Amino acid sequence: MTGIERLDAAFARARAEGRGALIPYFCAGDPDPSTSALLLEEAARAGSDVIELGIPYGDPLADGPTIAAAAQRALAQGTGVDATLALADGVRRGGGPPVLLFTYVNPILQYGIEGFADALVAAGAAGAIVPDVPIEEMGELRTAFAPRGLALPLLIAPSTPPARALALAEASDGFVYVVSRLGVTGAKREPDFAWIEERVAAIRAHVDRPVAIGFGIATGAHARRAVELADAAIVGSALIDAYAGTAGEEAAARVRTLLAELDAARRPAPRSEGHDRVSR
Amino acid sequence: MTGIERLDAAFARARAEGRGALIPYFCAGDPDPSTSALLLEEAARAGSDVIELGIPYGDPLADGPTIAAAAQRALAQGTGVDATLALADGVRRGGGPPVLLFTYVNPILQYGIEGFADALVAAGAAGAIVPDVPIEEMGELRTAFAPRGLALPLLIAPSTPPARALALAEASDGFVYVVSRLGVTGAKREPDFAWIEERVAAIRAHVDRPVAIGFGIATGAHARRAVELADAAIVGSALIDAYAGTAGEEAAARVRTLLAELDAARRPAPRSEGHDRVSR
Amino acid sequence: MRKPDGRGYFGEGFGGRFVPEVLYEALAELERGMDAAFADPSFWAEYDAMLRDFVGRPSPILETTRLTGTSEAATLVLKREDLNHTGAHKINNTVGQGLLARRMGKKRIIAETGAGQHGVATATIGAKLGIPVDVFMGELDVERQALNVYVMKLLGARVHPVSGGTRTLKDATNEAFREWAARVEDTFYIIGSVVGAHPYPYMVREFQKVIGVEARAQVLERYGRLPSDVVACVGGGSNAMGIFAGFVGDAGVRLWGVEAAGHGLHSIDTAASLNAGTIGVLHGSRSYVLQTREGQVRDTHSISAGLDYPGVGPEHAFLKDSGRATYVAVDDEEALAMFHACAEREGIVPALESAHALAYASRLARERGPDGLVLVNLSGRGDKDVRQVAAFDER
Amino acid sequence: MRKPDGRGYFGEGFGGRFVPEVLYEALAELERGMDAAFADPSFWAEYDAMLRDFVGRPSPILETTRLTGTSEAATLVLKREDLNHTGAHKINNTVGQGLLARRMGKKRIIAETGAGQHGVATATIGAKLGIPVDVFMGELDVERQALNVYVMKLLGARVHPVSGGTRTLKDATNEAFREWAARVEDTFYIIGSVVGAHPYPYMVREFQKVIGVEARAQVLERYGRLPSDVVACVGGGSNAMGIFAGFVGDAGVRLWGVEAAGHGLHSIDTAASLNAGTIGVLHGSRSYVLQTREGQVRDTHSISAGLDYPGVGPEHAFLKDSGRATYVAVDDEEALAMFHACAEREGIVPALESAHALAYASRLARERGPDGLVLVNLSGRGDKDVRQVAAFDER
Ligand SMILES: Cc1ncc(COP(=O)(O)O)c(C=O)c1O
Ligand SMILES: Cc1ncc(COP(=O)(O)O)c(C=O)c1O
Repeated sequence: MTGIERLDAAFARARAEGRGALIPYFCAGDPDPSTSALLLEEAARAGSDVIELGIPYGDPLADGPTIAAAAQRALAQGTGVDATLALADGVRRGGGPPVLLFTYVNPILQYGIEGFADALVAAGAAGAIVPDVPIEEMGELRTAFAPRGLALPLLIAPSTPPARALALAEASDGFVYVVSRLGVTGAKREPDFAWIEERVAAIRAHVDRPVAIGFGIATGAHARRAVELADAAIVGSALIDAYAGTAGEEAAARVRTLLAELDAARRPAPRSEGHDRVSR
Repeated sequence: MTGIERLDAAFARARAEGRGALIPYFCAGDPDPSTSALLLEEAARAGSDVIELGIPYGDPLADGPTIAAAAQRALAQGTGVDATLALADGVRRGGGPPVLLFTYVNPILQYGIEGFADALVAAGAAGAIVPDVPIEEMGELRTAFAPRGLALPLLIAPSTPPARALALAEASDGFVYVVSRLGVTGAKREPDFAWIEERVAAIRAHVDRPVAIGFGIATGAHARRAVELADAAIVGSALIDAYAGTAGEEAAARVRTLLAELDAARRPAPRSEGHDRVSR
Repeated sequence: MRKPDGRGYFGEGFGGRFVPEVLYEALAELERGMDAAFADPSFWAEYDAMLRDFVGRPSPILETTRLTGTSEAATLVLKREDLNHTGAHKINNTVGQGLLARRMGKKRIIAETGAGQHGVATATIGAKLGIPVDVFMGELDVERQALNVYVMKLLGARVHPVSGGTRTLKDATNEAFREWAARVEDTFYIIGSVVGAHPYPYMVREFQKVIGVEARAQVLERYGRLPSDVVACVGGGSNAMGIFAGFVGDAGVRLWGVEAAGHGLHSIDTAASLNAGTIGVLHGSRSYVLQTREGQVRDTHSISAGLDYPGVGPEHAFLKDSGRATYVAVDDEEALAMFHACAEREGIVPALESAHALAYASRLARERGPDGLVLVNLSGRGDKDVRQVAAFDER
Repeated sequence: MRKPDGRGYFGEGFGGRFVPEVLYEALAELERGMDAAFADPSFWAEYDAMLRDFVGRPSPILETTRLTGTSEAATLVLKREDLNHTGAHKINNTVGQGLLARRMGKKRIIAETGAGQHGVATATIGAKLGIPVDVFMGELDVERQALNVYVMKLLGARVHPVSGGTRTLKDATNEAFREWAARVEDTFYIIGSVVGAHPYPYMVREFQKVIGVEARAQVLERYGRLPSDVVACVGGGSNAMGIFAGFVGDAGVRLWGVEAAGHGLHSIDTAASLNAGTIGVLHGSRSYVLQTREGQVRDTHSISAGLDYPGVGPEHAFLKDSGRATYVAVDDEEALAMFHACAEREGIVPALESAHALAYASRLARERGPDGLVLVNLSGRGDKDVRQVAAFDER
């Protein structure tokens, strides 16, 4: 199966199970290389549908302080592109869900685009999100990724004009990444669900592709609302905040707790269990 | 006798006695009012031919650090124009030599020129040296001083062009004040005796008037050379430096010692006593 | 000297618009606003009047009399950007962008700053136009440039210390982009050099072009000929692009960009992106970048805060690769020596940035000999550097 | 506006040459040298070229847009002396005297300074002309203005702290006179304002006149009429005489000199010589002086070091007594408030000295109403004052 096919399958399964998809984000190598591997196992075990794995980068324009700091920690401990790919490979070998890399363009350019694409395939990664490459600059990446079946989902922001949003949605493979609000990643600022609702409806009216909501999804409540409106919730900074200052088993336990909350949130509340939710 | 006549008489006496004249300078009220009176008594007792008495002034353009500091001390203790005139009056009452005031023009202007001239007469002062009033600006002072017989000696500097120097010498009453070198008062910089010799000769060739040498006359040797070349030696900063940091009897004693040295220096060495000078 | 292509590229591969999607439309809107303004003579009339009355343009050219220390050297002429209001060329650009921000109806201006010069210039235009300004500045720079921080505050700007990364200009720029992403609709981001995503490199060059246009006319009028060489320091590259722009069409005029070698081009402590960097993407455009083989941006060093930046404007990368301009480097020590020489011999305390250009220009003037005519951009005055140099000299 | 009479008097009794005999001939020589230079077109050509290329003249005029805070006020126009090289009008004068020193073959320049602005401007011209400079500065000012001391040293000048008297400008001036007395032949004393013995007040005015001549032509060209009022701060009075000189023949133009009231005109802590002083002699000429009844010069106070001087140029005394100009005063608090207002609303950090003039001009503009046209001399930039104001604001 190609990367794109694995993503499609993951979304199809969630749909089939009548629930939203959960896509946790981790920064490779944070808080340390071995904990990072533990956290990925945790994520797989919690039933994540896809894992987004960030290649640490020192100048992450699209990220807020939480992920920027995680990247600094990871870099300080020497996690680069290859170590990130090795972690992705580990998830694959462990039978985990498809791993989508999240990386700024500069490390790809230095790696070499073709070589990078080959390395993704070798590590069994599903593709990459490259937040600082707009569709106009996608040409070279697409040329390398498409023949290898690697996904290259695009982001749509609240500032994206409607027509452009549809073009981006059409050009996305795997899924459409709708950014929940203005600004960069970070758990502090609330998603704008009214806007999301409107935007997702517009996309769905034109494009038949799963839609994931990311940036600012920090709680079970957020995730529930996201999967009510769209197909998947992407959670990043909130997970990193959750294990902030810990490592090893302690970090894994904290991530487990939040993932459990998110897992519950993505499942439709069976009408008969309505009272349960209140008493829990 | 008018002030001018008293000065003339003083110089005539010195000439008659076959010696140079000695003119010590004191800053009125320094180091304190009562010591200041003591020092003037000392100067009279030591046979000073004329006493120059400075009215303390805070911005003395023609004075170096020694006299400027003396003026600051005197001002800090409240010595002004009237207190200075009272000291001059004391010298007169004590039968001392003529007192010539040394004052910048601004205190005179504030006192009122006519009133100031009257006050000089009342205190029995012989006149005033006003170092920051060049001959071109002398008009008003002269108008007030001349009818009262008050002297207004002028200074001639090394930078004064020869023709101007003769004009200044002619306009001076009492005596001609030849400044020994460039710069302001102060005992640190040596007089330029070569220049003095030349200048005094030029003056004497045209003007029949006593010539006094001032600025930088600090030692017996200086004073001797000054009275060899001219008629009088004026000594200021060296006296103040001599009593620096002391007061009362101690200050008087120190001044006495320096005045004795200066007194000896102004007397011509009798040819028969030549060997004495060497063995002293 | 033309506009870059539709995607913002100079020549084949330098420039572009590598930004998160959230900023894409803001850049497109900016480009539209800029195009409309540039096509409107009344916009330029306003800009020209502001440069004249507020900035004090034209800035003069001055023939140095004692700087090269020999009468055998070429005539060495300074373009006096140090005389501009706020003391550097930076204000030419902030006036232009400030007027554009007002024209586009923006309610708030943001800017990044390193040494504080661009921050002060931005705060200045904000005050004059009555538009609130927020300035992002690395925490380390906030400490090092306390005086400029206070000046910005005096001018009514808010200064936000940035604690991420190296806590310097690079990180302040990241943070300004992030802030823009959070408030794209009402916020105008005034970038301080010919860097960033399209259309910034082009727009900033157009606002700095006045330097070269004036200088060319002034040199022609005074000397009856063009200069043999034009020299400018290159941090992000705006003062250099500004003066080059006047001469790039004159094939006989050699163009020299002077980077900060720091402790040396081959040391780790350098800021010479064109001389010691490789091609990469930083702050939204592709150009030369000081980076690791893994594509991580390197820490840089220069005695001059304004040159202490790991990137460089994409048009310089183009001029380098096309051979039209030559890029050299001057190290801390030589720049510092020239800082002193210019003060002592010309009565001008230059910015440490400009001292790099002066040092190379002075060498060049000696090489060229009496027939040469070397024009150097004195991009700013050194008042801001006096304390640092004093501390340095005391060591 | 003519030369004073042969003895250096403006009108009946202001000016003159009250100096020790040792300096008399030096002043006469200076007057001869000045007269010869003033009669020589090549001297003025050199002066004009230097003002253009080195100082950056003409300085522009700028219409304020937000300063008075009301649209009902008169048009308020700034003459931008803050844009001059070294940041104030002082350099106009040091360029003139520096060129004269060179023409007269002098080998060394001395100067007094208070805040350091005139010292910096003198060190600057000394460096440019290659003439060594010694600057005298009160010990207290050396401490308070450490930055300017370092700038003077950077420019190659030697700075001599003066420990006498109040250890400020007045005493530095005394000391410069004394130093001149010690080395009259080879030394040129560059006085920093329209004070001192004849011919200084006249000479300095002639070198500052360029401000008024430019401003008059600029206002006429821009507005088609003369200003209703011309306003300038008065320390020694050189920037005021400079701008007044352009308008004194225009009977319809009201001239306003703004002194520093300090803590208030009737307090002991003031520096307003014309408003609170009496006639006396200070530093070689007769004018208004802040002094005791006994004729001792008083300690003065102003938040602005450049206005903190007990005397004032004799020509101002003449203009005051003849009624041609009106002298008012602005206190520390109002000047400080205007310092902030000008930074926040016009994007210009003014010198504290100039803030006094701005404060009064702003009041006047509101009084005059929309038909008025008030021109104010922005004599210098406030970079030098930022630290002091910061410390002040923190209290
Ligand atoms: C005086 C001066 N020159 C040069 C620079 C470098 O910038 P650029 O290369 O954009 O001209 C700076 C930046 O702060 C500066 O202040
Ligand atoms: C900026 C500025 N304005 C005014 C003055 C006052 O001097 P003047 O009255 O001679 O213009 C000074 C003196 O240092 C100054 O620096």
